[in-house]
This record gives sequence, C-alpha cells and structure tokens, in this order.
Amino acid sequence: MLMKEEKLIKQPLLEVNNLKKHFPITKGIFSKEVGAVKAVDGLSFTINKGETLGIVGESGCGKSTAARMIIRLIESSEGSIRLEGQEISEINGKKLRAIRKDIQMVFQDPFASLNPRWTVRRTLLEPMKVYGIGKQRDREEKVYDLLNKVGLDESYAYRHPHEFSGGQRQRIGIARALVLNPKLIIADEPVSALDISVQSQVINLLQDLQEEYDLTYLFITHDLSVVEHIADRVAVMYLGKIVELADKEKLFNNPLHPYTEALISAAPEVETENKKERIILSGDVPSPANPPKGCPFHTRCPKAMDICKEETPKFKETFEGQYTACHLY
Amino acid sequence: MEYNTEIINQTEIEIVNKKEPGRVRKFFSFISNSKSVLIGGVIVLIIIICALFAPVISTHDPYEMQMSDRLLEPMEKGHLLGTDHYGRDLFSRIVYGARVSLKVGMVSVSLSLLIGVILGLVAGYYGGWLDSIIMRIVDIVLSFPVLLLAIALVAALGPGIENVIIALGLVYWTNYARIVRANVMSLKEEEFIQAARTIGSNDFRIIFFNILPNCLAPIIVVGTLGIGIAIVAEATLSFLGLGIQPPESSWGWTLAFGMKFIRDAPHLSIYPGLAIMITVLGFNLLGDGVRDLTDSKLKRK
Amino acid sequence: MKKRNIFSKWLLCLGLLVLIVVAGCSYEDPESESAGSNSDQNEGEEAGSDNSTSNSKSSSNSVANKINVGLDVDAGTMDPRLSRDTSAKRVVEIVYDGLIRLNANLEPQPSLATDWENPDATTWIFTLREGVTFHDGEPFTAEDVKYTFDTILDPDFKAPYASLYKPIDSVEVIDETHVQFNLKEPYAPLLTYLDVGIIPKHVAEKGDSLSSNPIGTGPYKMIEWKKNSKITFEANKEYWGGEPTTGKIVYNIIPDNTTRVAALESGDIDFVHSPLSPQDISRIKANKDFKVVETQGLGFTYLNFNTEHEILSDVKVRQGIAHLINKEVISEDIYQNMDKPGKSPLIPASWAYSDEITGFEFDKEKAKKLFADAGWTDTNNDGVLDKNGKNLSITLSTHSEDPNRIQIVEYLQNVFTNNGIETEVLTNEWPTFSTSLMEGNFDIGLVGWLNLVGPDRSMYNQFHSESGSNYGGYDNARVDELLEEGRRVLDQSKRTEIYQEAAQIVTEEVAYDVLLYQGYIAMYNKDLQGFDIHPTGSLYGLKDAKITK
Amino acid sequence: MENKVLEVENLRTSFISNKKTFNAVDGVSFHINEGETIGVVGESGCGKSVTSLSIMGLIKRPGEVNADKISFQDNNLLKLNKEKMRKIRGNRISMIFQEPMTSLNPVYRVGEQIAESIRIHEKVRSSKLKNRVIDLLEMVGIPRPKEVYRYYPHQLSGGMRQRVMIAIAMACNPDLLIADEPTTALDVTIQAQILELMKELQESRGMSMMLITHDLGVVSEVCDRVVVMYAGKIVETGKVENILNHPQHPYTKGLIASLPKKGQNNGRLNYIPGQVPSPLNWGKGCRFADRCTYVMDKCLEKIPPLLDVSSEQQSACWLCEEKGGSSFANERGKVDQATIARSE
Amino acid sequence: MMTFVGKRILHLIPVLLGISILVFFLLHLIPGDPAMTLLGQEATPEEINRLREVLGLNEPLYIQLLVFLKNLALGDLGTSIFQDVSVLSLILTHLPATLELATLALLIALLIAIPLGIVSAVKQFSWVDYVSMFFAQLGVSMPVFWLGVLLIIGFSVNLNIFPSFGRGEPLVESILMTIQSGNLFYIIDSLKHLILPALTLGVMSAAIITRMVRSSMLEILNEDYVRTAEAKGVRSFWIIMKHAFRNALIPVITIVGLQFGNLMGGAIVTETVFGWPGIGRLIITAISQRDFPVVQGCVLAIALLFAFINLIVDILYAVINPKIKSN
Repeated sequence: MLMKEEKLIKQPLLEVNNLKKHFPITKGIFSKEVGAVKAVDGLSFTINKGETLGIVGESGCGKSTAARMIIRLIESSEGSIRLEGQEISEINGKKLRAIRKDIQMVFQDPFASLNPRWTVRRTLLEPMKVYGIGKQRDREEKVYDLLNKVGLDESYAYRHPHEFSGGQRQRIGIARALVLNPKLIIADEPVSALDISVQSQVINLLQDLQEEYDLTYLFITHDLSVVEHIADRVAVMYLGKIVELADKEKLFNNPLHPYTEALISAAPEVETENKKERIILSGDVPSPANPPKGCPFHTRCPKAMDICKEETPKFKETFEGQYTACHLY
Repeated sequence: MEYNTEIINQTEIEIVNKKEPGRVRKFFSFISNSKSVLIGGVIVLIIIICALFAPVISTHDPYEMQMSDRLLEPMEKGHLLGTDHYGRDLFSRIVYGARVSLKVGMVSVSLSLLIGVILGLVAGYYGGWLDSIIMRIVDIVLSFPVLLLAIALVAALGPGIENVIIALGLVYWTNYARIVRANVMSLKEEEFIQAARTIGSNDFRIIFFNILPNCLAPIIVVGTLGIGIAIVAEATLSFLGLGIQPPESSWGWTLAFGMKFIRDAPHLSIYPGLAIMITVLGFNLLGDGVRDLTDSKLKRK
Repeated sequence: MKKRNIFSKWLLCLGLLVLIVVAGCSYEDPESESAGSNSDQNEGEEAGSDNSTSNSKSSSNSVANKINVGLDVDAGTMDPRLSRDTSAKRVVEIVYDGLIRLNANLEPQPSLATDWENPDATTWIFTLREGVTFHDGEPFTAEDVKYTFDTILDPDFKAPYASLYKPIDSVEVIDETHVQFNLKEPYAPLLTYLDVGIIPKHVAEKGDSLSSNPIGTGPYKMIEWKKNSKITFEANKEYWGGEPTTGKIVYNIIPDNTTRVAALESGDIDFVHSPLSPQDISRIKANKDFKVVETQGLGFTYLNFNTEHEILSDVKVRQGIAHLINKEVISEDIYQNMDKPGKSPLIPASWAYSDEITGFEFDKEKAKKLFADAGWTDTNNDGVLDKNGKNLSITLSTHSEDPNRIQIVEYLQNVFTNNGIETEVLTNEWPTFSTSLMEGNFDIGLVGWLNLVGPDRSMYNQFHSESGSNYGGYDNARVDELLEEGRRVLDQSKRTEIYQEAAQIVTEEVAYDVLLYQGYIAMYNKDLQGFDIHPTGSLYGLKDAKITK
Repeated sequence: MENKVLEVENLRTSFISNKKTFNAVDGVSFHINEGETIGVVGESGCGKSVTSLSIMGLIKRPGEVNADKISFQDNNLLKLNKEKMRKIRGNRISMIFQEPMTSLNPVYRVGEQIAESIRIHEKVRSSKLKNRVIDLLEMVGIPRPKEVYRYYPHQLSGGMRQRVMIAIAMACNPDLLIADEPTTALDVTIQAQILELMKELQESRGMSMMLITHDLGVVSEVCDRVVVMYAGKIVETGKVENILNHPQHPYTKGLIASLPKKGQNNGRLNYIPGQVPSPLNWGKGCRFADRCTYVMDKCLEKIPPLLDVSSEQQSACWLCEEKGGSSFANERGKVDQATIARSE
Repeated sequence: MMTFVGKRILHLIPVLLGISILVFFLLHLIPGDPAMTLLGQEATPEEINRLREVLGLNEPLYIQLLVFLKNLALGDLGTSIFQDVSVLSLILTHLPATLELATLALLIALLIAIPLGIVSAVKQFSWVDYVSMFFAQLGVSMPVFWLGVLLIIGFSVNLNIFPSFGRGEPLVESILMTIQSGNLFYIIDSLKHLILPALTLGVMSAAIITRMVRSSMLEILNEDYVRTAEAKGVRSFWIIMKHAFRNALIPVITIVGLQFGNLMGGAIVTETVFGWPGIGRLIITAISQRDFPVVQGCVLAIALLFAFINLIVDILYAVINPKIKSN
C-alpha cells in the first residue's frame, strides 16, 4: 500500500474512504427504525501534506457532517479515516486524545465558537492545560506569541469575546486551533460570517500561517470564489456524495459535472462586461432522508438522461487528476 | 436587530479602548445599568445586613417575654412595631427572623441547586438512558404537588429548621434540573463546546468549565426566584404547624401565628408578611435584572 | 376578515342564547322558599302553637327552619360503636339514642332505657322504652341492645373504646323490653358509659354499612353526607321524645378556626363551639349579634411527666418544675380565660371534684430550693442548673395541630430556661407525637384528655401502673389499689373519697401537672333560641332550639 | 426625464444606546426612479437596513426618524399619520427580508399569510381571494401552488419561503419593492433563482426596486444604479458600471479590491485595514479616514459631501474635489499591512 | 399523534410505579401508624398490635409494598382505614371539587394574566408595565393562606358579599339545575362559593403567567415575522393579537400546564382555609391520620391527572405549533 503512495512526491496526510453517516429515522410508540437520513453517503478522498483541499457544496450537502466525523465530534456510521496511515475512526480514550492534538478545527461562527465567559487568554491556555503542555510561563509565552501571529494586540488577552469584532474573533479561533501545533486544520466556513473586507484579511492570515507552519487545510465553504483562491484541489459535494474532485484549475476551467458547472455559473460576479450566460438550476435540493434513485442530481440536472434516473453513477477518474460521478463520462 | 447589537459590541470596544476600568468599577457600572438590579440589590443587602447584625439592629431581646405587654400596638411603649402575644418586641423578632428566613431560602435553594444542577448537567450532557432515568425521576417528583411532598418529608424527617431546609431542598430541585438540562442540551450543540472537544477536553472539563458557567444566568434567575418561593413555602409549612421549633422563629412562623390574631392585632401578621413580600420582591428583582444584564451583555440576539 | 366574521357571528349567537336563558330564569333561593313553606306546614300541623299564628301574620318574624352548625373536622365513621372523633360523636348524639343520656351534670338520665336496677354488684337490668322505631320504620328491640354491645365487645370489631366495656361478661335479652348486663366484677362507672348509641341489628346484619348511612332512633335522620363539606339532618317526626323544633340541621365542616368564626360573623352559619381560638371569643362577646355561653368542659390539659426519665424520675425535680408554672398566666394570656387554671385530674364538672386538691403554686424560689435539694445547682454560673457535670436539660413536647399548646410550650420554655433548665421544644404532628408518648419516648409532654365523664375515666387509664395510657410509667401501689377500689364500690360518696385520695397522691407526686380545665364554649347567632349548653359539647339540645328572626 | 418614485433627503435615524443618542443613518439622500433598480451596498452596521426601515416607517421607539424629505409618489411619508402609512405599506411599497426562515409566521399557513396582505388593502371576496393567492404562488414559481397554499412555512425550503415572501410583497402590485438582503441566507444556486425571479418581476411589472445587499456581485447582476454606504453615510453613488469599473471613493475601491478574483490565485488578497467605527465615536471628519490610505489633514477636519465625479457618479471624498475627475480611477486600493504581522 | 399519545402513556407507567413506591416508602418513614391513630390515646398495646395484624402492618415492608402494587395492578386502591369507604369513592367525591376550584382559579389567572401580560409587553417601560409587574411580584410573594384570610375578612365578614367557606352545588350540576329549573340561584350560588377560594388560589398563577406572557410577547414582538406583518400593513391590534399572541401562547401553554401542579399544592392550603371539600384537604387529613391507602390513592390520582393535563397541554401545544403537528 505504501509502495504505491511513495511513488508520488506528495505524502498523504489524511485518507478518507467510503465514509458514511446515517441518522436513523424512527417511528411509532416503540421507536422502530424505518429509515435513515443519509447525511454523508460514501465519501472518499485524500489530503496530502501541506495541501489545501476545498470542499464546496450547498447547505445540507453533508460537508460539515463530514468534517465533524473526521475530527471525531460525531461518530461515523461506516468507512475509514486514516491520519498518517493510522485508523482513527474507531479509537477512543487516550489514543483519541493523542490524535486530537493533530487535527484542529476553525469554526464558522467566530462568536459561537468562543466561550463567551472566557477571556482570550483563558481560551488559548485551555488546550495546553488539557494536555499538560509546558509550564505556566511557557504557556503564557505561547499565548502572546500566537496573539501576535494572528495579528492581535497582546493587550487584548484579558478581554472577552463580546468585546471583539467578528474578524478579531475569528483570529482568536484560528489562534486556538494553532495552540497544539496540529498537522491538519479543518476550517468549516471560516469566513462566511464575516464582512467582505474582513474576509480577505482572514483568508490572507490563513494562507500566511499555512506557509509558516506547513499546515494542511481541509477548507469547507459554500463560496466558490474563496475556495478558488485558497484551495489546491476542490471537491464538490451534493447530497452527501462527492460529485467531482479535481485540481482547482481543472475544476474551474473545465468543470465536468453539470452540478459543478451550474454552481460556478450561478455565483454572481462583479464583472459588468462580458457577462457569461448563467445556468439556473430548477427546484430545490432533495431531502437526504429520501434521496432520489439513481444519480442524486438528476432531478435538477439540465443534461439528465434516462440512465441517470436508474443507476447511480460511479465516482471515477475521468481525466487525469479529475474525478467525476456522472453518466456523461 | 442584528444592527443594534453590533453597535453595542463595537461601542464596548471603544469604551474599553479608552480606559481599562477596574473590576469594581465595571461591576458598579454594570449594576447601575439596571434599575431592578439596583433596587433588588439594595433590598437584599438590607435584609442580609439585618440578618448579620441582628443583635445591633434589634431594639429588644427578641426572646424576652413580657406577658403584661401583650399585643401592644406599633409605637406603643417604645416598641417600634408593637409586641406579639407574649409581649415580645415584634421589630426585634422580625430582624432576628431574617436570619432564619434567609437561611431557609438560601440554604434550601443551594441544596436544590446542588442536586438539580448536577442531575441537569449529567442528563443534558450525556442524554440517552441516563437522561431518561433522571427525567423520569423529575417527572415523578413533579407529579406530586410540591407542597404535599414537602409536608410528607417534614413529617418524615421531624420538625426543626434544618429538616425544613432539607425537605424544601429535596422538593424544589426539579425545576433547576429541567432548566439546566434544557440549557445544556442547547449549549452542547454550540460551537464553542465542540471546540472544547476538539482541543481534547474531557467531559468533566467541558461540563464544569465550559457548560456550567454559561448556564449561570438562568440558574441565578431561577435560584433567586427559588429563594422567594422557599421563604413563602416555609411560611405555609408554618401555617400548617410544621417546621420551626420555638424559640427560633422565622417570618413565616411569626406570620402564621400572627394570623391567629389577625382580627385584633393585625400588625402581628402584616409586618412579617411585609417582610416576606419585600424580601421576595428583592430577590426577584435582582434575579430578573441580572438576567437582563447578562443577556444583553453576552448574547447576540 | 373571514375568520373574524365567523367568529363574531358565533359570538352573537352565543350572546343571544345566554340572554334568552337568563331572561327565562328567575333568581330565588329555592331552599329558603321550600323551607318557608315547609315550616308553614310544620306549624300548621302543630295547630295552636304560638309560632304559627305569629308566623303567618308577619313575614319578618319568620322561623328559619334550618340551623347551620360549624364543626372543625369531618366525621370519620358514623357508626356509634366505632366513632372516635368529636364530629362523629356530634352526629351520633342526634341520630342515635343510648340506653341512657348524660345530663348537664353528667348524671345518667333515661333514654332508650326507661329504668334500670342492679340486683347485685355484677348484674344490671334495663327496662327498655316501648314503641320506639328506627328511622327506617323498624321497631327498636332488646335484641338491638344485645347486638350493639356484643359487637363492641368482639375483639375483631376494632371498637376503639372496647376497653371501657371490658368488665361486661355478657348481655342477655330477658324479654322484648328487658336486657340484662352480666359483669365479671363490680364496675361502678358502667352506667355512665352506656350512652353509646344503639344500632339496628337488622340493618347491621344485612351487612349494610352504618358508617356512612347511620340509622338510629334519635331526633334527626341523616339525609346527606358530603364528605369534608357538610352533613345534613332532617327532623325525625316520629321521635319518641317529640318532634324536633327545627326541620333541618346542617353540620358544616370548616377546618380553619379563624374561618369558622368568620363564617359565624358573616352569617353563613348560626352556631360554633369549641374548639375555638381564644382570641375570637372576646371579640364575639363584644358583638351584640351573637351569644357566647361558657361552661366547664369535660377535659383537661396537662403536662405528662415521664417518671422513668433519668432526671424527672426524681419527684423533687418534678415538683420544682411544677413550681415554675404560672397557670394563671397560661389561662389568662394564652387562653383568654377560655380554659381555667387546673388543679388535679378531677375536673370541676365531676361530682368527685374537690377544690382542696391543688397543685404547686408559682414560686421560683421554692422551685430553686427543690432543685437544690435534688442536687441541681448552677455550679459553673452559666445560668443552667447542673449536677455531676450534667446540665438539667429536658425536652418539652407537644403536637403541632393546636397553636395554643404550642404557645404554652413556647411560654414554658421561656420560663424554664430563665430558671436554669435547659429546655428544648419538640412539636410534632399528632401521630408522631402520640407514638412517642405511647412508647414512653418523651420527657414532658403537653397533652389533653377529653370526654372525662367520670373520675374513673380521668384516672384509671392514666395512673394505674398496668394501664395502657399511663405513658409516664407512673407506678404507685396505693394509687393502683384506690383506682381498682373505685371501680368496685358503687356508693358515690365513698367513691368520691377514693378518687380524691388518689388525685391528691398523683398531684403531690406530679405524675401529671394539670394546667387547665378545658372550658366548653358555644357561640351562636342571637336569634337561636332554646338551646341549652352541654359540657360534653353534645348538640342533642338543638332539637329544642329554633332560629327566630 | 424619469419620474422619481421615491425621494429621500437628509435622512437621519437615531437610536439610543447606553443613554447616548447616535445616528445610525446620518444624512442620507437619494432617489429611485420609476422602473429602476437601485442597489444599496455596504458592510454590516453601515446603516443600509435602517435606511429601508426608516422609509417604511418601521423604526420602533426609542429610535427616531428625521429627514428633510421622504416622498413617495405624491405622498410625504414623514407627514402621513399611522393609518395612512399603514395603507401604503404592503400596498404601494412592500418589503422582503433577509431571513426567509424567520420572516414568515410559523403558525399560519402560507396561503393565509399571502391572503392577509391582499385582504388588508383590498376588498376581495373570499372565493376569489384563494384563486388570487394561488396565482401569486404560481407567479413566484412555486410548484403545486394549490398544495403549497396549505403548507406551513416550516414545510418549505429556504428558497421556497423566500418565494412566498416575494409573493406576499407582490400581492398588491406595489410600485416600490424594498428587498433587504433577500438572498444572503440562500445557497448560490437558489440565490440565482431568486435574483432571476426578482429581475423578471421587476421588468414585467415596471416596478421600482431597492435592493439592499453586501454582495457586489448581486448588485452587478441586478441593479441599474448603486448607492454605497459607509458608517451611516452615502460615500458613493452612480451607475453600476461606473461604480464597479471606476470606483472613486477609497472605500468602494477597497471593497471591490478585496473580492477574490480569478487569476489572483494563491496570491494575497487585498483588504481594507481596521474596522468600521462605532456610531458613538464618529469624529467630525470623514468616517473612513482612519482606514484610508490616502488620508489627508482635511479628511480629519470635515466630512466630505457628495461630489460630482461625472453626471452619473458622485463620491464623498475630498480627493475628488482636489484632483477632480477620475485621475486615479484605475489605481487599485493599496494594501496596508500594518496591523498584521506575518512572515513574508 | 396517536404515536405521541401512545408514547406518553408508555412513559407514564414507570412514573406511576415510581410514584407508588416513593409514596409508599415516604409514608412508612413517617413515625406513627394508622393503628395507633385509629385506636386513639386509650388503646392498649395489645389492641394496637391486633389492629396492626388486621391491617397487615406487621408484615415486612417489601411484602406490604408487593401487596399494594398487586392490588394497584388489579385496579384496587384499597379501603380507607378511617372511613369505611373505598379510596376510589373518596377520590371521586373530592377530586371534582378540587378540579372545579383549580380550573376556575386557572381561568381567573388567565383572565388577569393574558391582558396584563400583553399590555405590559406592548407598552414596555410604561407605567402600565411597571404597575402590572409590581403586582405580579406581589402575587408571587404573598403566602396563599394570608391572602385567603384577608379575602374572607374583607369580602365575607365586612362586606358580606361572598360566603366565607364551603362549596355550593358542583358547578356542572348547578348549571344543569339552572337550565332545568330556570332559576339562576343555583349557578350564582355555586359561583359565589367559588369566587374567593379561586381568587386566592389563582393569584399566584396569575402572577407567574403574567410574567411569562410578557416576556414571551416581548420576544415575539422582536421576531422577523412581526416585522413582516408590519411591512404588510397589518393593523397593530391584529399584529399583537394574531401574529404575536398566537406565537407567544406556545411557551405560555407549557407554563400553564406546570401551573397545575402549583395549583394542586396551593389547593391544600386554600381548601383548608376555605373549608373546601377537595382532595388537597383529604390528603392532608389522611397524612395526619396515617391513612396510608387514602394518601397513596390520592397521590396516584393527582399524578395521573397531572400526566393527563400535561398530555392535553402537549396536544394543545401541537395544535398551536404546526411544526409539531405535522411531524
């Protein structure tokens, strides 16, 4: 197994294989299980060291659930998650704690993700306390160091989250993710709650930090322009499944899956000249509790064929480095 | 409105930027923002001072009987609020009664809180069968009229202020458990709790360092309300002849006995009744105010 | 708005409907109406009575045909053999007749028995009244008497006062109108206890419950019992003692003393009696609309000393404590003279009473001396008497239902503490308290005895060393002897001597300290006339009373 | 030229926070022509929502609306009494909000909620009313409108709810539709649908529209003219093409520059340093001064008025006065990195 | 909906079992037993012991519990030790009185609380708001017995408007009688008896519900859909009544359900003060007599009733809240 991987220069940090999360639907007096919400339904991808993988999708497509399974906030129903070759989907207790250090998360809502009653200092000290890292003085030093790194004044250390603006809060959230020197950072919509001008500040910061600490990002967002900017490779999710995965350039310049195409075209652009023709999808995303038979996208797909209603397309490498799940290819 | 709170948040940043006020000053500016905290606080403070400095404040020995001076009217013979049926000074008895009533209120609420908060935290955080069991217990206790359970418990435990406190504590915890549980259930879905898990905090740390401090506001509110409820409940138990053992005396006890004289010496029931009402009012105002303040300070919506 | 329209249409219809209904309705008290006509009828039947003429002349001077009585608790069971609580007794008194009925001086008067004789010390023969019928129309016979007492004596029947009838060996029916009681031993108090209501055998044997459907021979029939609310009685027109004056009596159950008196004041009820709050009495006395009558009751309130207690077993300590009690203060200030200061276990209402036997006067110095004699002095000047390094410490206990008794213990605690006795107060609910009494698990208990219709009733059970109610474990051979003799001897003057001697001893040795002789007080609407107060609290007299407005 | 549907002059809306009064909107003047779509752009807290609520008369006490003029068609909205204002609201001017999740009353059926807005302003027989509602539902592109009529809001997706909101707003054929961030809470594909729908409706009905958004992309898709707000004031206004291609105000420039753009991959994004000042700390000068790279002494002294850049573009910046015209029109907002430390 | 009701009933079983066991042990923890209280002061130990034997009190506790549970499972609540009637019949005579009282109290509470709560929310920080909040605070801090006695003195003794104690004919019956006879006396008499105790009992609930209505209204008035309604041009009266209040009712209903427990507790005192022949007094007397079967039976009956009322509340909740209804 390793042999194959070693051929590539890039070393995989995280390998996810056929990851699933099914939430049971119950009915009746005795809570009989009658079905399942397939929030995530067979997810497979790899992230290499130092790389940024973007996951794009609309709300409810399962991207956040996937992130939370990887970081073990929720248990997966099926599938494997390997970090540097070690299976982490089923470990618990001490082993899990040890692994947790390596994966950290930046949350969407910078206000909700900070304990409102803790000062910044306390928030940043906590991870070190939990793991018993360093002495108090070292810890404090690290806190101030990190504050500087994320562009906050040291004097802010004793303030509470509500005393900051959104951008500043997200900087604190990023600092917290960095305290334990993780290998992988999962950023779940880290900028979608921020104003445009602040958004770019934070994205810049994330990029700077990646360079400095050689971080690997799993970057989850619904905003194509952000992912286009920051990611190396992009996975597009729809109804719990990846419909397309490719290098960024390939994906944006030559989207294969009709959904990817629609998504890219739907994003409003500032360009006033040579506006492109937009593809407007009809209808809503179907419910993951009752996904359509065949290709999950066929209900909205402008290029749907008969086979799409019957057979689920396989996820396969269509061109080199470009994987798609579509009957067109 | 999203707009206004954003402004408030930013306003605070600016204020803080200008000068860093000390904790005491912050506290006072915090308090002075709410009339109800101010009024409630002052009332509660006065009552507490009464309780602490009862020997200094009282004008007479509250236990000394002077049968010849029974049932004096207020202001008669130097008795500020008159005397009771043994000729004891009513004012002094009310001042001393503050000790017992406050003790009943505060200790029983602390006991309920201890039980209710811990069970609520556990039930809310772990969910599942543990939650089911705890909530069934809550259902069981709730199915009793609370007063009835208190009566039965006092009867079983025997009379005396301590037992009254224990009984009230054992009866009123369900409310706290429910409220804490509901809060924990919503809090544990909050991102900062998830964040705590991602940094490897164990359940204990999450429950007690992350979740508990954030349930404090509702706990303070229901707790202060609970103090009032306990004081009134003790009065009711006294009315039913359960509770305090003489010569100790709470407001409720004084009131319950004053009721026997309500037609001839109404002051015997009016003043202890007023004491109860004002105290309950004080705690309620305090609780409400604290909630309003913490809500506007720490929450966005 | 569509919804609103429909709603308002509905509202209109509803309003119209209500209007029609209301318009078609009258507003009259149907009871007062029927009572009025009823009384007319009554008066009509009793032609020639003064009332009827005056009644028909002026409506203002009408007779209310109903008396509302306020009682503190509901009756438990109305079976006279089983009744325990006072309310049940109040019911039994007017629904049933006993063989005898006690008069206001507690002397047995003929009732269902017209005459009695005792040919020897262990035989009693009763001649029964003829022509008496039960409320169901069946005649009253000797069999009913026998059946009543047989069941009381049956251990499986759980009659609460069975012990009072223990000396009865058997009851024989001589003929239709004569019954004979055979005793195991001479038993002087028997006659006094024979006021128990005679129940109809034919009903009881059918298995019908007499507990809630009493059928007696008395002046009133019970017609409705709303549990915890009210009991309604109707006059028994066939009553052998003549038809009762008032057609209806209602016992209203009002547990709270304050409310009960308030109900009298607001005119909702016509009559209340003990137990009352002393505070209310003086106010009602001052109110011209009401009459207040007082008499000596048949109970006393006392301190029960546990003579087996390590400190209280010393008679000097008991006497010392007795010297610390100012009964006048208790009577005057706490009881507002409702109850009078007590002296001995013999109550003033009894023929055996003697003014000579008194307890210990209030005298702190004498108390101090007695304590010192017993070895208790304040050696360490902490204000508490001690002996061999042990403080003189006692617990005063009583039950929590009676606020007056709580006041007594609170007052006594204060006095005792001021005189060097470390005193704790323990007030428990009655069942808890009485359990501790019966188990001898107390120091000094404040209790009372009720219904002391004779000296035997007030002393045998209490002071005989073998007796069940001798909670304090009092043991005096001479007293035992006297009390046994008192049951054997039939001559009243001799019995008086016997009981007075016994009372002298127990008072001297402070087995009890009788604090108060309970007064019996009735307060009623001044329009209520013809009622004579009875020390037992019996409401039998209501049959001759009426309300004239 | 064209008829003005709405004219706002010197609008000031004040609130009270911590016993201090401040103007959330501070002297805003603009107008909307008949059949025109105007975009109001700005970051959160700039006063764009308050502006719309002020026009609708929905500012609650202790908030207070002052203006030299708010006229709608022939009505002076400032002078109208409550009842008359109520009759205009939902009838001639209607509004849709950002959160389709919370903007519909959860306890009433969708159909009832649409019907209500018709019933308030018109006398319609109930049999006809239902048909009209179903027509409206169909018009906003809701499939199976008869069925959806009986749905409760929670049974609909976000996009569908926003369509229902649009149906409510369109119920009485308004002359002006104010849309406050109508697509912010929606997914991209749904946003595209809704914007398309709004554009269609606006064109087919010839109605005027005021679109409030923070997304310049949305503005560029839908609007004719744009108003850029910053800290309670309008900093720049003009035709969409002009503003987006030749922004004059440093703030507008910064805003446009901070958008991630194609061909800028992996490089650093531009941004505006600092943050929006609190209304309680507005100085006497230009409110953008402390974030502005071109700041001059004059900027700190005096608030710049809206200055004509061209006949179709005005900008509130002293630079426009001094240099005039579009002398640095193509210069991108310079990046200031003073506030963050980073390793290059 | 059936599933929901079914689930609730399923949940009820362990709760009722738990209550039975808890009451059982609690009662047996209290010193004193029915044999002693039944036989009175003069009973001899032998008599008491014999009675204990008859009542089965000499059996080991667990056997007594099992017997009790067995009978309970068979639907037999036993017979009162003190009154020779079945516990069930006692419950059936006393529970309706309490229900009538509690219902009217709740009605009064709602009649006071809802308008007051709405007005103080709509006119937040006005004098109406302050005054009603002050009275709401008073209501919570006033011991029930005190209020009751004051009302009796005021309205019965001094003004002589209402009777001071007791219950007229049951309200339902008196309504029927009024319809039958066309004489309004019955219904008015019943209501006259009800009014003071119901007021006494209802004041505390009124206070609590007022606060709840107010805070819930305040919250709702800030909701987006209220703004939507305003933007539609709905009249402010209808915004408050139709859009805000209907939603504010949702949390209020839960509180109202919980108030029932409160009312049952308050009923104990109210019934004592007003001599109301309800279940609260029945229990209190039974406790003081150690009439175990009555206490157990009554507590179970109240628990069942409480569960039933909560079920109704939940159903109402679902009716008002379509989110639950359709799920």
